[in-house]
Amino acid sequence: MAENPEGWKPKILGLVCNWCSYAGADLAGGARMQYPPDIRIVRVMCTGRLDPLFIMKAFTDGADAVLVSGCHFGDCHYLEGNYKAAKRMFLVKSLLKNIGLDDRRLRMTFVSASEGAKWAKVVEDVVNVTHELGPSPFNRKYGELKELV
Amino acid sequence: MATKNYPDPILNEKLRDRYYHRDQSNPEFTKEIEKIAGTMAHMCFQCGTCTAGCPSAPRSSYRIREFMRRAVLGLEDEALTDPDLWFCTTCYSCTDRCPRDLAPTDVIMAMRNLAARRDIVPVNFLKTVQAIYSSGHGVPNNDVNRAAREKLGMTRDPPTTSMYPEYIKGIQKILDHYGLKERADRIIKEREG
Amino acid sequence: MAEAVSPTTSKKPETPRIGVFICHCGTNIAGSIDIDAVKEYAKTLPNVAYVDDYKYQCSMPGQVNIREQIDANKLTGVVVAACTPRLHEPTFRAASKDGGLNPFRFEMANIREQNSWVHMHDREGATEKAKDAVRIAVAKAALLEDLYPKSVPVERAAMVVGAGVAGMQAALDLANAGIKTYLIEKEPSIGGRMSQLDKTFPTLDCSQCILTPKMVDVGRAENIVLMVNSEVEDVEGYIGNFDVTIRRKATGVLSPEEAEAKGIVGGGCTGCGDCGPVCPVTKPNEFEMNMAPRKAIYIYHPQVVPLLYTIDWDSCVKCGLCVEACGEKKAIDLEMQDELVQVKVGTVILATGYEVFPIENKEEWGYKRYDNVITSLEFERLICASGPTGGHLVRPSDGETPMRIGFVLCAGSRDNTGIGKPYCSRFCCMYSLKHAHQIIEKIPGAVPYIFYMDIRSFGKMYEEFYYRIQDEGAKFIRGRVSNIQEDPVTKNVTVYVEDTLLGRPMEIELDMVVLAAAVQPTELTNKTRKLFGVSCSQDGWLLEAHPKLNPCGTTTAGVFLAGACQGPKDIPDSVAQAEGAASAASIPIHKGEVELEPYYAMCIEEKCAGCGMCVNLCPYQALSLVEKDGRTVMQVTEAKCKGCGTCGGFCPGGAIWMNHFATPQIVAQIDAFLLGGEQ
Amino acid sequence: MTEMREYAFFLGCIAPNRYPGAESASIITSRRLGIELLPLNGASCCPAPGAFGSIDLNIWYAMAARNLVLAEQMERDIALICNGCYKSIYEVNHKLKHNDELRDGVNEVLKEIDMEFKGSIDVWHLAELLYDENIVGVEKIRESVKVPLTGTKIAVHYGCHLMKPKKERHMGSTEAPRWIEELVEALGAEAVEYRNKMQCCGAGGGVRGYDLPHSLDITNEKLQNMIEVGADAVTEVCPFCQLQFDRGQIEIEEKFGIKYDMPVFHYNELLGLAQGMSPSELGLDLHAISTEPFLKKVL
Repeated sequence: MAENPEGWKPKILGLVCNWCSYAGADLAGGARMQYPPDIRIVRVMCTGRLDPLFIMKAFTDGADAVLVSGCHFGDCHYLEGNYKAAKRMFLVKSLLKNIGLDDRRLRMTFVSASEGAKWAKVVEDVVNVTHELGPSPFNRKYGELKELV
Repeated sequence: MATKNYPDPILNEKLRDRYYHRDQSNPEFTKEIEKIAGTMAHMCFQCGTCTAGCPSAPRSSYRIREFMRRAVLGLEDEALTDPDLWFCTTCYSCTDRCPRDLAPTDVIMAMRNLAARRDIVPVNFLKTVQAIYSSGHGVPNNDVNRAAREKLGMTRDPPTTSMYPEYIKGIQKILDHYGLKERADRIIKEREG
Repeated sequence: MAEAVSPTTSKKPETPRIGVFICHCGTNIAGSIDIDAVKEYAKTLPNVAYVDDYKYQCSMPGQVNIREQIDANKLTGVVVAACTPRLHEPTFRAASKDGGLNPFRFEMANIREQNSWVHMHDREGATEKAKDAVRIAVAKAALLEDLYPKSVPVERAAMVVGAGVAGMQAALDLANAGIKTYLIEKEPSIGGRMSQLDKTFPTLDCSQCILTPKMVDVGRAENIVLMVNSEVEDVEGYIGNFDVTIRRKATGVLSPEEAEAKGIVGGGCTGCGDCGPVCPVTKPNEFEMNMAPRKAIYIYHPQVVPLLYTIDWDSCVKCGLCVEACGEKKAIDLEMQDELVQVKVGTVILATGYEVFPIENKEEWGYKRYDNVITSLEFERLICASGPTGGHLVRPSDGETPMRIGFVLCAGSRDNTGIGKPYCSRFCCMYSLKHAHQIIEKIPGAVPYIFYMDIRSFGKMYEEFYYRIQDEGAKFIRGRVSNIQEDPVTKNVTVYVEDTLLGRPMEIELDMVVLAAAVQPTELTNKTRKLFGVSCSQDGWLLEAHPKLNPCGTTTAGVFLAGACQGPKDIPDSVAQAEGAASAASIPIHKGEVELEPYYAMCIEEKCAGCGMCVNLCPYQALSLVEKDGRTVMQVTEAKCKGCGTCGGFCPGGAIWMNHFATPQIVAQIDAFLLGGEQ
Repeated sequence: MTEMREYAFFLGCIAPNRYPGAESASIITSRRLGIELLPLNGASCCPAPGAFGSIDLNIWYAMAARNLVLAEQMERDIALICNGCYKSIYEVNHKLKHNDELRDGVNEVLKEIDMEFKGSIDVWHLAELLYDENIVGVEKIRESVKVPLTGTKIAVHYGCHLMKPKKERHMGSTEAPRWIEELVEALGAEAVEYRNKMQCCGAGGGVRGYDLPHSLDITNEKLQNMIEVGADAVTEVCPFCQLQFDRGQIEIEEKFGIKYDMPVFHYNELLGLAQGMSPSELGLDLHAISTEPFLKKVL
């Protein structure tokens, strides 16, 4: 991580569903499982709600990474929203590649309401990967393409 | 631990303080064991499954559960100086059955490694080292066997370091890298003069 | 990004005035977050008209303050930065409402579960995160709109899935509360596991004696529609209006009612039992743990409810002898087919129970390899007066009476190997104590050996029971059994264990060993829970809405849990939870209507191109295309929409407005996070 | 004869230097079953997992790695006939393949002798190759039998390091396995079940050297359990267990005054007998315990 710019802290957006991952994150809290604070959560009822444009918007706004987290397949509170979200995330990943962004900056995971430990682990992973990748080129302050945006 | 300095050494020993005192625990010992053994030794909950299936327990004072307890509490000296440490036949029955999914056998091996660093190690182990250093084999060939092999239509020496002694150099280099041969010689000399 | 304007707001939205209330939660939040810093920061945010903090925002003074400030500062929106909305959103919505604000003008910033509790050693990081969380919440609050929950009528009927003691109790309570209750059971009789037990701890009253009256009550109850040999096939709808499809498996036997309906007067099965004896096929009886025979047309035992015979199609040879034997009653129909029944209910209770896990997978104990190693449930049948041996405990190998019997506790429980179960099965300690008592009582001179790690006798009068059994002469050996060896000749079993208190390995030859095997959710549990959208924990047990404050509820409104399906439970706990679940399930039904969160989708018609992509995306068939003044546009059937937003997430024209999670609101949150704060 | 599969034959110490019959029997019987065991020139002690592992696991890794590299240079998988060797060679190969830190450490040392562990080969116990239908399989063994061992009762001793620890092996049940019994029954003999079948022979972990009576007492218990069910002979797949049972009986007689005369065979010696090799070809006369009473039953 030495090569990362002084003072940069990853800006990571977490888009999570209300029923599984948000509850899982709460459980991690109840159990006092410590993980890095670099993520900010926006809650939706279901990952199926997520418009690919939300993620693209986040990246053009300079997000260094985006974590999308829903229920396990077969466990979706709305039957199949997470399948649809997963499909869309593949689309977004290819979009990211096309505009020259490392698609590891977008991660979709499945964390159930009982997987507090997994949530902590996932966030830690995402933060580590983001540190590996460094600031997004579109990062408002540290990205090499910041003038562009 | 509080030491009693009574003039009579026999009484001193008889009345030795049996309390456990916190300073007898060395947390580093537990960590060291877990590093070498690659198992979460501190998670032992003392169910006794290990001892119950242990082939050495019913014929000696060796209790692997107690060694696990010593690992949990970091009772380094107690564990490493106990001669029972060398009664494990490494049959891995305890490891297969441990409900906490630990590997007591590997904890014992780790403790033996740590004991060996203090030169606590039975002579027979070191003699194997010497044998391998000189011949490449822990159980070397001998003339009786050479004759027997010949009778079976085999080469007098197997195609190992016995037939190709030039390979022994490499083995000695590896052992010398760790200075094991000198240590073995030294310790055996100390014990047997 | 398409800037949608809500179809509901005709007038231009007023300039927002947001009040921010930051909670210390004692030191839970204040301990790792600099409240003053967050407070000062909040004051600098656009649209923020008032900022305050308080030790316990959820307390009465805290709520009163919110109420007063709304009025005093003409607030248009309220943000509370505190715990998770899953805990206190309802509280603060109510407070906002009391302040004269629409409750949906409230937004919560989670700075406890997802901040102070998970960043306890990073005060700076946590404080920064809290500032961002408040900023994001304020951004959303500024765009929130008045919403009005739709209240829908609740069907005056309930369903209970599983008719063990928990399901039966729940059904009886609901029925007695005047609610029509469908009781669904996959087996041919109700009663569940409890009906297999001989005695119950710690009172030692006979399980059958206290259960059968209940079973009869269930059979008789006016308000209970009992469906045995039945499984839930499909579920649609939501709280108040669940449409459930039940598969009634063909039993080959008509009840008197069914016979009547078919015009067979005075016919149908009376349970006379004439059919059984003539049946040429013999099979093991599952109820007796396969230790007694039954015919292809059978009942489990004489006390079954309902008293109707059942045909096991896998073994029936359709010889027709039973049909002859039945004669004029014409109760047997060898051509009977499964039927699907549709029922509508307002609320549902799942009580799908437990089963014993395949203990033979713990090979060291030799179950299924050694004749005289049995499970506790097998022991219950062998010691039970109505069991295959008439209550005379015998060893399977030779029918001899065992005198030295070992009980292996934690057999597959508290096991992290991946073969057993990591959890404590909770009732094994107690029933094993009971088993010890039973052999001492029944077999003069018999000695029970109990091999345990810990005796967990936590319930009322349980520890006293432990005391009693020890006094009666049971031998307690504190050690987990490593392995069991069978004597090839005598078939005696030798247990290898360490008495960890003595520090001594033991080799104990016994006549018989009983494994207190770990329990797991029943086979159908996973299928059923998915139909109702209920989550489970990693070990498969159904997940309660809150482990402490909502142990009977689930995350699916209107679906509740009772008994062991939620985790291993003994009879008292199962019955207690069943009554809790019944009371919870009856509330919406007695209220007669429930409010649904108004998170449904709406079509912004001027933007809708009528492409219809969304129509197929909707898992609830809530969307359709309609003609409106010459244009094809999408239309939402609000009652069907559950507000998942899958349509809104896809609509290429941004023509779908998701109430409370509208595109502009979510985008505002994203922007607030990434563009709002200091870069 | 199907195409021959070639393996580097890792001998270890005890087979070649105490039971040469087991070595030659393995080569000859395998050849008849489509397995060519090639000499692994310059191989050494595995080294003894008990002795070396106890002193310093790192030295154990390095020494075993040297043997592995010899086979890598031959571009052949290793086959071996000793459970102790199996633990060293199989386990170290597995560990080094999956633990980069460990591998780098070992390669540091191997550099001094111009060697590098690449992780390009696998390690097999000959017994598992014989049991695997895709390699040999019970049927093929049955077909190769000329002198069925009919009428004999044989107690199988699996030994420990072949199958345990279960999680690091791939051979199924370690409590009640039957596969070596199947191999024995393929020779026409009856494989008898006996109490505590999976118990250790007592020799491992350096205990035989550390406290001979202690280790013999374990062996003695096993022998009694075998006698109890009327076994005519013991078979194993580990020359160290073989030594413990065979020479052990002499030592048991000296130390405990108990005489058994229970013949002890490495499985490949039995296989050789069944395939028609003569006792002298198999060097059975080198066993400490006479195999005559058993041979009388079958020849």
